[in-house]
Amino acid sequence: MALTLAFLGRLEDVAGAATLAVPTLGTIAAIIDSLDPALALALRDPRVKLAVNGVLAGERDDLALQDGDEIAFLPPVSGG
Amino acid sequence: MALTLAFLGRLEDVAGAATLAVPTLGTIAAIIDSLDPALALALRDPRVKLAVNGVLAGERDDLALQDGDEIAFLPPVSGG
Amino acid sequence: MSVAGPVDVRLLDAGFDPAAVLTAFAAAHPASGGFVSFLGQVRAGDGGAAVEALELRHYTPLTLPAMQALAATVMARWPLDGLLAIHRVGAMAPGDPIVLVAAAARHRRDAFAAADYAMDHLKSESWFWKREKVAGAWRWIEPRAEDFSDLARWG
Amino acid sequence: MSVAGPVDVRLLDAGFDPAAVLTAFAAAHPASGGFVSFLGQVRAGDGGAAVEALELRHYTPLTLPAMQALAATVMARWPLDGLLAIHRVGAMAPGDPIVLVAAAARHRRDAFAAADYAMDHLKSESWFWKREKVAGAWRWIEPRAEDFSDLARWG
Repeated sequence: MALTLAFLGRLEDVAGAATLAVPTLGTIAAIIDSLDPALALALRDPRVKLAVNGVLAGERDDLALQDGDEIAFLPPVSGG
Repeated sequence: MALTLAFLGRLEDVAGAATLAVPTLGTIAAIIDSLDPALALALRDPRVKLAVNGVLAGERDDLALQDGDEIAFLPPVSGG
Repeated sequence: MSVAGPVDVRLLDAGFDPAAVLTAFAAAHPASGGFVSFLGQVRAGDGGAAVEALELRHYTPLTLPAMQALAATVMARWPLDGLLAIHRVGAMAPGDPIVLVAAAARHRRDAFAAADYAMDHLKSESWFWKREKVAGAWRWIEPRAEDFSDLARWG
Repeated sequence: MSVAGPVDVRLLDAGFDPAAVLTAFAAAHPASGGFVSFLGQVRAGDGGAAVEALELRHYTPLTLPAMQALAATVMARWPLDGLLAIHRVGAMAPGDPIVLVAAAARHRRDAFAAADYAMDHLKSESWFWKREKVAGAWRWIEPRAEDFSDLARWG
């Protein structure tokens, strides 16, 4: 099993894909560290918010993650 | 020749007509005095504005009037 | 219904279709990102207070010229691409449109402020007199204190 | 296009007709005297900055639920008869409608405030990401400082 990472907005361009399957590492911090450095840098932008399984996550580095979870990275919005 | 008086809004009900032809008396005050007392009272309401020939008149009692003029009595508006 | 230039002010003695007007207005201003509109329609009313009919009277020499002057003031006060103001006169039934104001602008806030201002001034300063038929009897509508406080917001 | 109840919130991946929606909305609220609407459409742009296409992305688990929560907040804050919020996602061309918000109320000021508030929050707090194609190249749109100052007005 694995985790799914979802990249919204311009993060999709940086990631080169809308979603990415990654091994289930224990924390967000560990997952981000395992990614391409340019992508990791973009994801660590303090304006990027996280949602786990569709629920906004307040704390980003110490979430307990499980197989099948979807972690979405949400850059600043620009709607309407 | 004569003057035309135009009654807008509820003043039309008080006057019993939308317009009234009256002899050309010299001033608004004289014209109002010549009308039915109930109508005269309604026209003297300080909220009632006047227009002479389609132009709002600031002073009401001392306008110089001429044959053929139209004097409109405009009660408070309630549009939209 | 086509839209006449950046400023389109009309006094109508027959019904109109607000949706068709707004469609034409939006199409006439392709560079505008935002359109704010206000539509006033004859309220159905409730139970005993049900409005059976509404009549709006105007005074030809003043009413349309004053609406045109208001439109010019609004155009000068906000950067708009277009402004539309349509007002009915005559007899209307519940559900009939009475007034439609629409502002087209690059920036949303300008369109909101312009439409809001135009409505406040149409309501309290334009030359219209309204009467309603309720329970078979006509009564003239007096201006509301609220209309004047709305107006005072604009300084 | 019919209107679903007092609160009607939709996320659409295909075009819609704002005029038809507004007609249905007004008809659905006969007791309302006033309707305020905001329509945002894809701007044509000028010369070299002409927008050739616009794309809006959303995140399914968050976007529509957040719009519904916003609508509930607006309904609780002002006495409205109805509130409509329609937002496009996907690819759009100049002139296409992007967002339509409409508020129906007995009192004009409530409808203006509700539509204004809803738009400020849709613009700056809703889960949409926008990119534009200009001169053949796509670029992501960053939030504007103006969006946050608009939001701050509501305290």
